[in-house]
Amino acid sequence: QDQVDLRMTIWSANEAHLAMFNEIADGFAELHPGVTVTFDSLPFDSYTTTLTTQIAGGNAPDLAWILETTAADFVNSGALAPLTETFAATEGYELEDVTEQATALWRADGELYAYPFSTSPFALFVNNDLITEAGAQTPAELIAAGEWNWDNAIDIAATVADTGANGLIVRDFNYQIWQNLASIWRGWGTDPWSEDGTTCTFADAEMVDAMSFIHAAIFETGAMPGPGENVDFFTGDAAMTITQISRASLLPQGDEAFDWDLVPLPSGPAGNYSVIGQAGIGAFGMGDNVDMAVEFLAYLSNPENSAKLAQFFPPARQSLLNAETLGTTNPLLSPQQLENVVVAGITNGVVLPGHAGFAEIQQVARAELDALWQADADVEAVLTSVCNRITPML
Amino acid sequence: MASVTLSDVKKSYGKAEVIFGIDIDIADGEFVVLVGPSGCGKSTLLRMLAGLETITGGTIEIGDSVVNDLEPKDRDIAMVFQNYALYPHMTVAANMGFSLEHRRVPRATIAERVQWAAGILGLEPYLERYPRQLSGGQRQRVAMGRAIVRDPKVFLFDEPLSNLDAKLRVVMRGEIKALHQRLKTTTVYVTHDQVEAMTMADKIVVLSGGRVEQIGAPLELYDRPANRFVAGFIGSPSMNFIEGQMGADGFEANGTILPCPPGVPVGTRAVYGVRPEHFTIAPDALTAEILIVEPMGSETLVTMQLGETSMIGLFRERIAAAPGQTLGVSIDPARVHLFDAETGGRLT
Amino acid sequence: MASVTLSDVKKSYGKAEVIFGIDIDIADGEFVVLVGPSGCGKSTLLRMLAGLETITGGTIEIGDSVVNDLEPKDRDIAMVFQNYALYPHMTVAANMGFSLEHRRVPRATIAERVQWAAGILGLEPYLERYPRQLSGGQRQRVAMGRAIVRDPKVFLFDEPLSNLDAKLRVVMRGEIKALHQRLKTTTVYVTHDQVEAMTMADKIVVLSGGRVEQIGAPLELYDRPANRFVAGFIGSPSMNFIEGQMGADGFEANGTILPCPPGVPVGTRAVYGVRPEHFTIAPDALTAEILIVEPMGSETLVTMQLGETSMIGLFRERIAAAPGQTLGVSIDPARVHLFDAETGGRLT
Amino acid sequence: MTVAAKSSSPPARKRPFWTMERRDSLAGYLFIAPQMIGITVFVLIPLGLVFWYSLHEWNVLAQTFRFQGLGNYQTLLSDPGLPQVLGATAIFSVGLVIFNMGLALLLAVLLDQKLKGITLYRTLFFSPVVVSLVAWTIVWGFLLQNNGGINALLATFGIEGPNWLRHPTTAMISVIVVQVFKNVGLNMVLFLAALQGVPRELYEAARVDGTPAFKQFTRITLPMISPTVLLTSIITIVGSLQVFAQIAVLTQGGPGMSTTVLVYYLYQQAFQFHKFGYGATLSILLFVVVAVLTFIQWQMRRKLVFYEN
Amino acid sequence: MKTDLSPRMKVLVYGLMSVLLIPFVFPTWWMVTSSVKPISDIFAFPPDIVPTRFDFSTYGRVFELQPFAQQYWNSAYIAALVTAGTMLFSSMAGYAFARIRFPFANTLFMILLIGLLIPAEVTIVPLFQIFLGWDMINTHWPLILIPIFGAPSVFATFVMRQFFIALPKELEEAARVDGLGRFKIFWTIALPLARPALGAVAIFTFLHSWNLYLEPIVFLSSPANFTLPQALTQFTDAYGGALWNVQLAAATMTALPVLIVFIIAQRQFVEGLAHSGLKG
Ligand SMILES: Nc1ncnc2c1ncn2[C@@H]1O[C@H](COP(=O)(O)OP(=O)(O)OP(=O)(O)O)[C@@H](O)[C@H]1O
Ligand SMILES: Nc1ncnc2c1ncn2[C@@H]1O[C@H](COP(=O)(O)OP(=O)(O)OP(=O)(O)O)[C@@H](O)[C@H]1O
Ligand SMILES: [Mg+2]
Ligand SMILES: [Mg+2]
Repeated sequence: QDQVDLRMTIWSANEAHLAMFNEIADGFAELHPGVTVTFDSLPFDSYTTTLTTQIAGGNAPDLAWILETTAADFVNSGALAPLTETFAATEGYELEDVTEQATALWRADGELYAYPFSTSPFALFVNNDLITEAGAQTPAELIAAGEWNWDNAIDIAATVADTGANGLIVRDFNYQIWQNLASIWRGWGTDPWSEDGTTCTFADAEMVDAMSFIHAAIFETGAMPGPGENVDFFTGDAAMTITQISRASLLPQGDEAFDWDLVPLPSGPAGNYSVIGQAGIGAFGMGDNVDMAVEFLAYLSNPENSAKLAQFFPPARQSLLNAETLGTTNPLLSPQQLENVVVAGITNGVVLPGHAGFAEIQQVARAELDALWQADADVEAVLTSVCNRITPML
Repeated sequence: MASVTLSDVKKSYGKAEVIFGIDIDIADGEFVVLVGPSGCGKSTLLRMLAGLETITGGTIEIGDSVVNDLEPKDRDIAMVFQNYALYPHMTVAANMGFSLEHRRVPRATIAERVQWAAGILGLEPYLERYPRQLSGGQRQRVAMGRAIVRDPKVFLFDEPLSNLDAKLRVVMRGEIKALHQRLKTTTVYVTHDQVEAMTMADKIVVLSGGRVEQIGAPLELYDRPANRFVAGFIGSPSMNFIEGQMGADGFEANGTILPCPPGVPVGTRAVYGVRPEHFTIAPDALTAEILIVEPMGSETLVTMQLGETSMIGLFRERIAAAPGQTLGVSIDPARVHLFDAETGGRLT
Repeated sequence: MASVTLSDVKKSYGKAEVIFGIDIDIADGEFVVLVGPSGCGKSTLLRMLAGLETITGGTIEIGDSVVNDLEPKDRDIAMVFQNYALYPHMTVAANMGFSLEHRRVPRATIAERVQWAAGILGLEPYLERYPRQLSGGQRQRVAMGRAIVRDPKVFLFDEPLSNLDAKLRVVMRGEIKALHQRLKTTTVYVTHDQVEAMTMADKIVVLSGGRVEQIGAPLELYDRPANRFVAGFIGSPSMNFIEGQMGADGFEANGTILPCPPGVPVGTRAVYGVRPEHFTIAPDALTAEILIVEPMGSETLVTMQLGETSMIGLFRERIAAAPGQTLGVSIDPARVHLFDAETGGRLT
Repeated sequence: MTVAAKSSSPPARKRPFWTMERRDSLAGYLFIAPQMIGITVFVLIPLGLVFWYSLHEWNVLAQTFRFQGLGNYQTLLSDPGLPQVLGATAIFSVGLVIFNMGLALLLAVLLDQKLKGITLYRTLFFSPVVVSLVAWTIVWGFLLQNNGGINALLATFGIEGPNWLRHPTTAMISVIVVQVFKNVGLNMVLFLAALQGVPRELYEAARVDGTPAFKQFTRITLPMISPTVLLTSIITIVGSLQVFAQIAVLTQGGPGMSTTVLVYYLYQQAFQFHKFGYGATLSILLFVVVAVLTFIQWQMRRKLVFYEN
Repeated sequence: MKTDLSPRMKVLVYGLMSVLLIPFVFPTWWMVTSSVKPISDIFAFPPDIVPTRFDFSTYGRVFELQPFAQQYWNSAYIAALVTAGTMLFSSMAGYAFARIRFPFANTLFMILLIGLLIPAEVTIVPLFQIFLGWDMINTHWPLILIPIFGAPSVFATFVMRQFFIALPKELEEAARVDGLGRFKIFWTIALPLARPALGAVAIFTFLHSWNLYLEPIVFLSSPANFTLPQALTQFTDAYGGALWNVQLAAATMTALPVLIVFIIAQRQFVEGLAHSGLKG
């Protein structure tokens, strides 16, 4: 077999990640002598810039990690090679094990264009110390009482905020990445646009309610830190944070440790719901080694290697979604937490909103939404203007 | 206008003493020239007068008040710098009026004063020009104009002509002189050109190494230099010096006997000084061998060997002789200077 | 060593003509001085000789070959610049040896030549110094050293002494003269100082506005200037000029009759020229009013009013008279110059 | 020896082709050749390519590269975001230039004094220039938070500070200030050099003339260093139009579009939205803006700047 | 204005400078001290001005997580090459534009100045294509060639030209008479005398290359080839979060040598610029 060098861009420069990927690459090379795979670590902040420059410059990598925010763009652009056929033909791949739910974002016309190697549910980390100190009921108690809903959750946050600490943080939202607020507004059963992506629903009544709820939490009760205030849950400064479970590693240990808990998102007016964040790997369709790249991707995501990946990245494979598998790689979490939060979350979770041309829509909406993050904002008017601006792009 | 008095003025930069206690009295309206070799402290002294350098000892009085601690602007002096220090970005008129602007002088008065100064200095056609558009002599005049508009008590000049060429220097020298005669402002003028010093000064102060060597009227310094340093410094070409000792028939030096005035005891070791212009041609007197002949039209400069010393003579006639030939010269004993061999002080 | 011939040499910068066709013959070993007022083209001419400027017309020959299109390095000339142009980053020895290095001269020979030149110029103690560590006169000598090590056919000097002070200028003048006497290399020397021109030149070329005014030996120019320009240019202080016309008893100007040589028809309009040093004091001759008196030791410069003209007289005696008083002066008719009133050409 | 020119002209000689002028011209071209070739390959040709791209609809991901003439330029004219972007760019550049130059000048004047330890001060003021941009921006992002260091400091004086990065005005100010503190050291050094080139006799003359210190500064120092002021202002304006990383980290162009300057907008269009053709068009616009501004400044120099020769 | 200040003015000037210094020095101080703080102390509020707990292990980890020594070397040698190349080519071009008369000199100079006006973001894609064509992606060539001929070099050429214009013409003429050709005049006379301007150019160029960010990220892909500013972005934990203290330790190590060079060279730098008569 000819010498083939595959190149894959990733945004992690972490040694452990690289070691794992190299191990998988070595395994692949044993099966296909003469094939090498190298992993280029690009800085996360400029990942898309660099990747785009490489593509524009005519030097696209063979494979690339793809952010969920750009998923729609990549999947719909035709830049990626179709995967379904090769995956299905690969022995022992068990394509059906990869849940329909988890691959929705990565399909176009039923064809799979990227493999979601990381599927991570949003959940609430809780600082029980702060909450009991403030004299509120802990989420665990509320769950037990069957009263774990957003009204109560935000009350806890407000109570804690009154003591001088902070209430609830939507991690990475920072008043910029507004799509992370999906972890709240899905409780109202709403989304920025309709399922087919053609109608803006930002100004719908449910969304207005949800956003008003968030606005009140920020500016009336102070349950959420305001814009321009950086607070970190993991240093023990806040009662709760919505984030992906992979952040469990940030929990402090030793002196700084506090009594923490991991609970599912509270229910909203529309009932229970789950949200997941994803990252995928795609193979570019324009290279010389497309087939080999797709084959490598199939190898990388087969059950055996998926299990390896699961130590860092929650899997999309049903067979791996159980407390035992996840427990070996997430020793911090109790089986109960894994079952209730992770397995349930991934199984039922809906990915964050996405759309073709999402980056631009995101920016435009971001700019419009800035008007919302003022104490005296008119929620409905702002959301209407968001819709006005983004409707032409849908 | 005012008198200026320096009493025991001293200056040191850190540990380095530069001026060692100087006393000078300058009368109201007087034109005093400071001369001396490079580095002797002329500029430093002038700048102390101006207030641009602090003084480390003594007092300076202008008029009746001690100005030691006054800012330059409060001393009511004006200074002309060696390279003029014209503001290159202002027109001639602006340069001249600049100092008045900050003294709350009304615009009309400024214009009038500038016009007056320009009139005196023949600068009217150039008022709207920039310094770079002027010739050296014109720039020099602007610098003077800047000084005179303010009608200060004292003018200070630091080698104002040294950047000009020979012909222009002569012209500007005349202009400064005329200006002084007209304004009668007390003036302190620094130069290292002794022709300037001789022709301009009411009084010359010869400095050397931070000390005063002699103060006096120009001809006084020429005729009776207080010491060998002054004798060599004043007069061009310089005085010829020969070491030797007093003999019975005259001054004995390197095997020649030179005519010399009476009054110095025989046997005294001394330095004999005679100016180049005080040789005259006389066939039966001393015999000198001609080394170089430089005819200059009305005068001839001859470098000649007298005994074992080479001397320069300046003669008022054409000398046809060629190098190698001999020339008979005589010296008028009355014009000979004798200095102490050790201290350099004047003996006669 | 070689002769130099300029035939109809012209130069223009774009449309501006600067040199209008100049012919000069310089004999082998001759010392020629170019003088003239600022901007008359002295430097341009010298630089064309050196090959630093292209020539727009005519031919320049050095020795027997036309050098019009030769690079400076191929002309075998050496040049001393006004500000010396010493390489500041090289020692004195390196500066002097530099030109030889690029001519594939063996190291030993270079060292020998540098040593030889340093010996002649008294530079041995300074060979390892950098130019900034030298005084003005020493720098000047290094510049000369750089020129002589190569033993070129022609030396070119562009105002080499103008940056030195008066005393040093006299000394260096002597040294250059001595050097020329020793090496006998053909030399072209530019200056605007007419004392230098008079004392150094075998032959002076007076330039004005890009044209030759007169070529001749120094005293020839002093005694018989070809025209008013040369007369005014040579001699210091400058010749006095009075316009008027020939009368029966002498030259009539502004109501005075001045003595004058015969040979010019009565009634001719002319310019009368007399040098300051050619006045003598004579109580019963012309009467002048004294304006300024400048004593200089052995001489006295007097600005005086004769008729309606102000003139400068240089007297060999002390003059005690004060401004406002009168002075009797006489003029030797033999020393008077007469020039055509229109063309300025010499009449007698 | 006669004065008159000889009437016979010298025999016409054939001049060689390689005259002194021609040889020198050749030398000149050889000297500039490396740089000119470099500029052609690494600046001019890329710039030409950018222009070529701007005539295309180019979506990088979709692999579309379709010639459409001036279509992108029409889009440019009707781009609803553009007026705001240009406004923000103008405010940013003007604010930055004024603040930068003013501060640089103040520092240079202070650092031009004869004082002990002045070298240390110079170095400290210069130090941000060499500090990593990433670290610098992080710290400032941290300081500028609503509950950050600056407002904490203001609170000790009883002032309630604004939410710096979240109000259009203060966000713009913040971005400018952070950028200026980072880079003002370079201009400071340029000014310091210029100040040291002003002949000290001018100040002495002014002192003797009784000119007050402030007037000395405005009437002598400023005109004397005006050529440097012009040059640095050109460099600073050109630089200000290229500021990108700080904005990306501190405000991401917000709030609203208030800090979305042209180069950031260009970056978004090309690299985030993958519209390369339009990005190229914005690049051309940016280049034209820079060139025009520079040209205007250059033209104004005769009026505002004093030249000695 | 360089006169001795009165004691009162001195106090005033020192006071003013010290206050102004705060925003300049605090971030750097924070960077340096945070690099030895445990990560949980870095974002503590209010921040500790002087660290209370020290953790120097970060400096060790910098070298464990990345081939930092190699990256240091990359940055250093690239910056050195760029500096040397810029000094050579810019001084050559600057010399010619200042000193040699040839047709179209002014036009060519104006064209050259365009290089000063173009932001890196504008031409990065075409440049990428060009270097891809030359097979130089993931090599250091783009980082060496682009700065030598791009915007900073144009600035350097400008500075050198200004300097050479001010250099006395007679020196060159003396050299011509002494028998030198153009290149030798440039090399043995003009260049040695341009030391002050070259010093300023060197510092500018070095700093620019040392801090280059966009180009390395676009052109380099393997960690062994990375330069320092790029390496700084790579200190992350298993989930992509920044290891702040390690990153800041690396940032400190990146800044310090340059700061030290500036302290040593700043006089030369300032005087070099003063000599070059940097005027528009
Ligand atoms: N700032 C200073 N620090 C130390 N020494 C100084 C300073 N300024 C001048 N000097 C020294 O003081 C002495 C007198 O200097 P000054 O400038 O007054 O000389 P000068 O007579 O004006 O000479 P010149 O004719 O060359 O102008 C010199 O030896 C000089 O080195
Ligand atoms: N490069 C040039 N371009 C245009 N004109 C020039 C140039 N160089 C010199 N000139 C003009 O040529 C004339 C002669 O100049 P040159 O330098 O030869 O005068 P000079 O006699 O040496 O004067 P100085 O005594 O002042 O040195 C002057 O009028 C001058 O303006
Ligand atoms: Mg002095
Ligand atoms: Mg000249």
